Amino acid sequence: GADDNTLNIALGLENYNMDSYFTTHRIGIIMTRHIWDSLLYRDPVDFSYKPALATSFEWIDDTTIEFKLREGVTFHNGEPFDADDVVYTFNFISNPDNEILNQRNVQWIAGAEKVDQWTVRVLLKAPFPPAIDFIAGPLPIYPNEYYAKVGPEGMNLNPVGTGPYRVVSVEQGQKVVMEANENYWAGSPKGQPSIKTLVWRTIPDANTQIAELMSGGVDWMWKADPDQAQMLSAVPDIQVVGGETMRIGFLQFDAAGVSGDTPITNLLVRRAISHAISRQDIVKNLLPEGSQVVNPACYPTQVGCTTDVPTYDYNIDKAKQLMTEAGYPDGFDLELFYYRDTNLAEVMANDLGKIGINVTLNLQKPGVLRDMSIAGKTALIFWTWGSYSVNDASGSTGVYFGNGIERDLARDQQVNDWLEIGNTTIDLATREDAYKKALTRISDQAYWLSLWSYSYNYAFAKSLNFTPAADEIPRFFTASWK
Amino acid sequence: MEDTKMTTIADSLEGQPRPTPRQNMIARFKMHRGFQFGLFVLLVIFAMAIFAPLLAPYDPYLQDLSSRLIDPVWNEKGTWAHPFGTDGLGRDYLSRMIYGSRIALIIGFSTVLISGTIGTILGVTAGYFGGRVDMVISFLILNRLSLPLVLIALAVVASLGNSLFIVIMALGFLLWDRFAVVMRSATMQIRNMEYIAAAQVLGASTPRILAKDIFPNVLNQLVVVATLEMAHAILLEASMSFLGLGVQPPLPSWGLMVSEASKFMFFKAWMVTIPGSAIFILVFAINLLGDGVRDIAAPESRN
Amino acid sequence: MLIYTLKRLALAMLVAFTVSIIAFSLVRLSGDVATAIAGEAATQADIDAVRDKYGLDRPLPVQYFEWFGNIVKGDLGKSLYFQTPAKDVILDRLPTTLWLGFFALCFAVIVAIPLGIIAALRPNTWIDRASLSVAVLGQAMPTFWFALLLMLLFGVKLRWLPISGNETWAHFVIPSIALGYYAMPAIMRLTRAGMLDVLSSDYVRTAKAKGLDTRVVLFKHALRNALIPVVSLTAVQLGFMLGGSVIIESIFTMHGVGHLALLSVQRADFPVVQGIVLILAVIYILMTLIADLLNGWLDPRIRLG
Amino acid sequence: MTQSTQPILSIENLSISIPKGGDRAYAVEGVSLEVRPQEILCVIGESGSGKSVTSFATMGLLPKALQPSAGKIIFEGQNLLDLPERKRKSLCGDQMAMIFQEPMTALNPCYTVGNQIEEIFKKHRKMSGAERKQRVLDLLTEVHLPEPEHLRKSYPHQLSGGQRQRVMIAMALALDPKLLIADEPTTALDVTTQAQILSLLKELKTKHSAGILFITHDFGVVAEIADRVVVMKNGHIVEHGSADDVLNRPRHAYTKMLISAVPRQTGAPPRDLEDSPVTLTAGNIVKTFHTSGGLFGKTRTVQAVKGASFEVRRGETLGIVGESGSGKTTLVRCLIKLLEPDSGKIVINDVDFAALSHQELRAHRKDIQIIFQDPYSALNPRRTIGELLIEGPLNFGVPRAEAVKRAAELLKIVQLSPDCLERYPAQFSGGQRQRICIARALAVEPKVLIADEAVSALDVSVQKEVLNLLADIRDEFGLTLVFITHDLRVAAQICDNIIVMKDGEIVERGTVDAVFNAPTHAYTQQLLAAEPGKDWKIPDFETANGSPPC
Ligand SMILES: Nc1ncnc2c1ncn2[C@@H]1O[C@H](COP(=O)(O)OP(=O)(O)OP(=O)(O)O)[C@@H](O)[C@H]1O
Ligand SMILES: Nc1ncnc2c1ncn2[C@@H]1O[C@H](COP(=O)(O)OP(=O)(O)OP(=O)(O)O)[C@@H](O)[C@H]1O
Ligand SMILES: [Mg+2]
Ligand SMILES: [Mg+2]
Repeated sequence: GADDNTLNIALGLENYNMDSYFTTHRIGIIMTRHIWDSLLYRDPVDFSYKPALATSFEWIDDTTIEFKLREGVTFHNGEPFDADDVVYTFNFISNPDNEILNQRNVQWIAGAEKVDQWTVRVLLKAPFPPAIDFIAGPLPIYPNEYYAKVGPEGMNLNPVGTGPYRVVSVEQGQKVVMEANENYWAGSPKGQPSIKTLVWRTIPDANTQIAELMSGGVDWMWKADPDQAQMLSAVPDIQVVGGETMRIGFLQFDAAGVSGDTPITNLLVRRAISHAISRQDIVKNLLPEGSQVVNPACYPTQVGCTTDVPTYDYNIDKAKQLMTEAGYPDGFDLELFYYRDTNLAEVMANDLGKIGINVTLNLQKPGVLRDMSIAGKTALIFWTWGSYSVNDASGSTGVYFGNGIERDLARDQQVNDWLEIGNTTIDLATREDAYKKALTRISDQAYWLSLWSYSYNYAFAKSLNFTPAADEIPRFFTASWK
Repeated sequence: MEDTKMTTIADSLEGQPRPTPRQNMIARFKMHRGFQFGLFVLLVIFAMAIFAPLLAPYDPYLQDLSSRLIDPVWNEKGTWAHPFGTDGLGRDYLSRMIYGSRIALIIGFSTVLISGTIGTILGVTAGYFGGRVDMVISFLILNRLSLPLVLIALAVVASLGNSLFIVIMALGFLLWDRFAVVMRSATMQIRNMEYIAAAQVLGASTPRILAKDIFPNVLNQLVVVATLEMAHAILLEASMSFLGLGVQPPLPSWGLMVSEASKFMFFKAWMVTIPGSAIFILVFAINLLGDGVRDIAAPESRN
Repeated sequence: MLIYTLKRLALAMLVAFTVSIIAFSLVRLSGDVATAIAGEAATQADIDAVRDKYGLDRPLPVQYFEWFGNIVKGDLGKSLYFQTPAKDVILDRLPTTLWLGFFALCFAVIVAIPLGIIAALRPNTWIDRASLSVAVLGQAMPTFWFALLLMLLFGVKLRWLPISGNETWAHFVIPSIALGYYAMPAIMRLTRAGMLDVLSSDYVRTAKAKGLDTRVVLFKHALRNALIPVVSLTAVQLGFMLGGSVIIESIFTMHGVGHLALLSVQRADFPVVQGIVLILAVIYILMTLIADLLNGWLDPRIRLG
Repeated sequence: MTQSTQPILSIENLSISIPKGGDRAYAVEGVSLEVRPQEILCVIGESGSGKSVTSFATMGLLPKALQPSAGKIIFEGQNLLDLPERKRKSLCGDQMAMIFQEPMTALNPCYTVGNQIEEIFKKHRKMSGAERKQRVLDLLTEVHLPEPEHLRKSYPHQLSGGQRQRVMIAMALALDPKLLIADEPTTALDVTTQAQILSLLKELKTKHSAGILFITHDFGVVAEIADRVVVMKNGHIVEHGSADDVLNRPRHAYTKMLISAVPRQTGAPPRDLEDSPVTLTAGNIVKTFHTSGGLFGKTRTVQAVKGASFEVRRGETLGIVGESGSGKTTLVRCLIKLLEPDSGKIVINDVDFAALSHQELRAHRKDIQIIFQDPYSALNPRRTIGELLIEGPLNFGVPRAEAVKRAAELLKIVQLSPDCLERYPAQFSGGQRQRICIARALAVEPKVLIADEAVSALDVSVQKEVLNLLADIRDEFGLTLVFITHDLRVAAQICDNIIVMKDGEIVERGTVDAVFNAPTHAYTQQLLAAEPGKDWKIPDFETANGSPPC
């Protein structure tokens, strides 16, 4: 609370590994931003890139970026920051032998070179347009001497960074306590932390989170269910704000027939389904304020994303007619796989029931579900995707489409070719054009039906100043007590 | 003078036929309020399950997003159109409750059918044959008892996927321990009765003895355990569904309804209260019934 | 007695062995463990790497024997999720669960035994019926529902007690009551039945015929004998409670093994799940052993038999 | 004893009602009796006659359901029924004491014998610990218990039944009570032990000047120790008077009936069986038990039968007598192959049962049948009498209709009406059940019938009927009967030849006359000497009886 200048944060998941490169959970991503800094910092409001540990950068060629580093920064343990740290970090994470968990974040990096003590070059394997976004995001800089000494295990137990908060204690899976970094470097785009202590508590049960919030045990929670949020906002000491995120929900169709010759391979059926889902109703009734219907296979703010694609309005009659044309006037049985948002899945199942598709719901763990989709056991999956908060269309389409991408269930060469161009060209206009073509075809062929964007509800004590960010990363270093 | 008095007493004593076991049972039944109440409630729930399509005002799966979260009729904002209100997807709560009785009863009965069969076979075998057979089965029972029930059930459901069928199978294959324990000791008791020896001497085969002499005499205790385990199974399913590893939505399982509604716990308590109380009432009735059966049919097995 | 204890310990080991097989095969049913470890965003290459790293591509019996061999050495393997030894992860949380179980048991026993005694002393009176009702209610109340009600009342409405976590003893109050209340009815019923039994026994009649005070008859002659079966039951109940802590710990976010178990099940962290099953099983067996020893102390027929 | 002595206890017109639903309105009604110092008053009567209830009322031990509704119990001038609870309690254990029937369960298993005796001193007297200990040792010595010092620290389960009963007596005598109530204190004991306890009580009567109220259902015991006798039936006193008067010159028909039912040492005249063929030969049967207490308990070895051999001829009745644990039951269970003997031969009509395979055995089972001791556990409560009676014949391939017909006939033979077929065992009394057991055994037309303590659980009057029935059936069907009992009188009444067993061995065998009149083995002599009331010559009366069928 404000009286002891301590912010108690309730989290639904625990951060199983404090080492930023060995965790994939969002909680890990969030904590990373508090403990470490990156070379650049992406503004949460206008998505512009601001200097952070690097004061400036420059594309030397399509595969080389040069960074000028900031002087006078020290890590929490007193180790000074310079080019060695950056080079060490980039070389460590780009080395496949080190088996960092999220290879996607780093597989484009060839390595890094030290030019002088305050200049570094990052080398790319191939042209990779979103490189800057990655560098400004999930690639924190580690202290080279410390990390070389303790390794990932030591970093997990006792993380050390340059960030606005310093880790005081880690009770694995239960609680992490951080304290404001008194010596945080001046001029950071993150600003100086105002709240002295952050206590991150793992409370998996949403009800308990709410109970704690109402009884003052915690000051901040997020992802409150829209209904809960609405009711929480009526509680005197609590305020609820919504914040849109890059996460979108979508239906992935097995158009290529990886799972066999199902009705889903029929374009008319896919279109019928697309017309049958009452997206607008669902968004209005079941999703938090700020969520909206999305049409393209990407989040609209992402570079390269366009909303100018064919759309499917909610139209039962048309859907039924398409079903008849497709040769299924009486519908068929279908399994809808999903891994979260049971209620939304239930409504979609219900919607499809209206055009004769008899849906059975099948809840799976995400990893298992992904495997099943690769193995050809799923015809229709309800996914959600947050693009790792990468503000680039490749962060979204690149995962589900593309040559050699095993999760690509469309297997459309044309789409893949266009995406290839978009993903590897630096020139923005060329990229945008290629993405537009690809996204248009994806929508037209109904390989994927984007459903809605997710907005999160943040519920916290009225005495707290807190502004949510669109990239799904709450920044407590900017929060303060009123 | 004294003589005549004696003989009349003697005559009345011997002349009056003793009541049959069934008459005794009926007499005890008439005295037993708890049993009658339990039976009544259970019959009502049974009727609800059987006549659900007639009783339920709506299709329990029918969603209507425009009429979500309507309060029940006893609240200010409630309407008679939805006496128990509606849930988060606008489904009629009363109809879901009514259909939910089916799920609860199916879970209760099928689980007990499986676990009862396993447990009874194991228990009776151990109790009747004794010796090494008993040792092996006792060891099995000990193993089963030392496995944390809820955890194992959750693990199974988590790995095989949640569906009514899997939940029933998981519970059925886990809840046999009490059957085995009780049947084992009951059979051991009966085993030492002289009428078993008599049947052996009269040339009855072992299966015949098991069927005619052992089984009817452990049946009462079997029924008692079965009722209590049925309650146990219903509670467990509710707990598992509450933890998200029970039956699959949109099945109107009461436990799942509590789970789905628990997010409204602090604001719309009725959404949790209604299915919660339904579980409670059903389990309560079954327990009363079980206690009643014990008192009425097998008063000797009080503990 | 010593030999008996040793034999029981041997039995415990045997059970631990079979239970470990069961636990192992059950958990390995969980589909592909490697997929679960690699996480939502992993690629096939990541999964293969994981599979290779943990030796998950070898035949199950080989994996089992390796695992079991390690257990004998006191090594439960490495948590796939935390990347630290599963033993540490579990032992770290075990005290919470044991305390919870202990408090819950205390609650159950402290309420159940006096209630059972009173009920037995006044059979078929309102006291008896009232305590029986308390018992039947306890048995019929879904644990999670009762826990939520307690949380609502004492945590949110009255704000007397903390709602989640396990930092101080106050955190244990509501969970212990919620957990103990489920175990209480059985103990109460058995105490009552045992007491009724003993009160009508010949030796209590003898004690009365000696003109002893009611107090002596009750507490010296009756209670001790009535408690013998209760002790065994209580041990069994503690076992159940450790299992039941999955629900309670999850609701109250207590960082004990029950909660850990649920999470580990959900994220297929199989060394941890296996380890917990194993540890709970061993605790259960040890509890029955302790109960037997306690019974031996209470009942000379067992001790000197 | 002299009539003039002031009675210690006088019960006047006592009635105790039974709550609704009992088998009669009063447990006892209008009971009056007196106990005087240095006198043993025996109360005798059949099961359920109200003996225990009377004594419990005196000690204030009645269950809550039973309440005295009229009458007085005057002890030392005060009516016990009016005394406040506390006062009454201070009398119990001090001025009056009681011994119970079941020595096995009457002592608390959790405390040492010494502890349980000391309790009395703690409650009623102020004594130092050393004093109490000394008194306990004295008492244990007085009741002739060996090694009192060691025994004091023993737990009840470590003592034998007789020893426990002595401890009970020691407890009762602790404070030199004026009144000692003994409720069937010897019923559960062997004859030899019984004789010792009875003589102990007689000894104490004179030494402690206490009055003793002794409850029993055994006329032999009455003859052995009673000064005066009260006869009860169905809650009423039907006769009372001096022992001599009641035993030898009873006035009431019921008393006469009871006395005439007492089995006689001199049974039927010896029959000539020399030319009958041998039906059953037992050759050197050995049976050893190895018990293991559960999964890992201690193992114990008991040699129950150590090589028993005998022959029985067609139409003969062989009695096997011996004390508890001597191996009688084990022996006959081996005979009928309910137990597998370790070694030995069992030949019935030239078939060696011991050598038969399981399958062959079943076909031959009908040749040998058994009647058990406890008529309550010998009948499956869930099956009707009819089903029970046709079970055997059906198993041996008799058609159902025929079996049913035969069942009805059998009921007639055992003097029950045929409409009993539809009823369940619970609806019958003990004697009737034993008849049903006999009918069941006869249903398969066996050659040998074994009766294992078949009449021990029955009241004398019923016992006599069943014995007569067995003898009749034996003669009518030409059966061979093996009759097991621990009661020498019963054995004498029905048997032709007798075997005496001790610790699994046959120590003596011969005709009834030979065994009873000229026993050769010391143990047999001891058994005979221990027989209570052996000096009482039982008078003969004309009585009409026979319980109404069904
Ligand atoms: N607790 C009780 N409740 C109801 N009736 C009882 C109770 N105890 C005894 N009776 C009845 O009182 C009557 C006398 O019983 P009592 O025990 O005195 O018989 P008894 O002569 O001692 O028989 P036994 O030789 O079998 O000990 C019986 O009819 C019995 O059914
Ligand atoms: N199933 C058994 N297991 C172990 N020991 C047994 C078993 N049955 C009998 N015994 C032992 O064998 C011995 C003989 O017992 P048995 O029952 O044959 O004696 P009995 O003469 O019939 O005695 P009673 O008159 O008490 O019926 C006893 O010491 C008894 O403890
Ligand atoms: Mg009696
Ligand atoms: Mg015997």
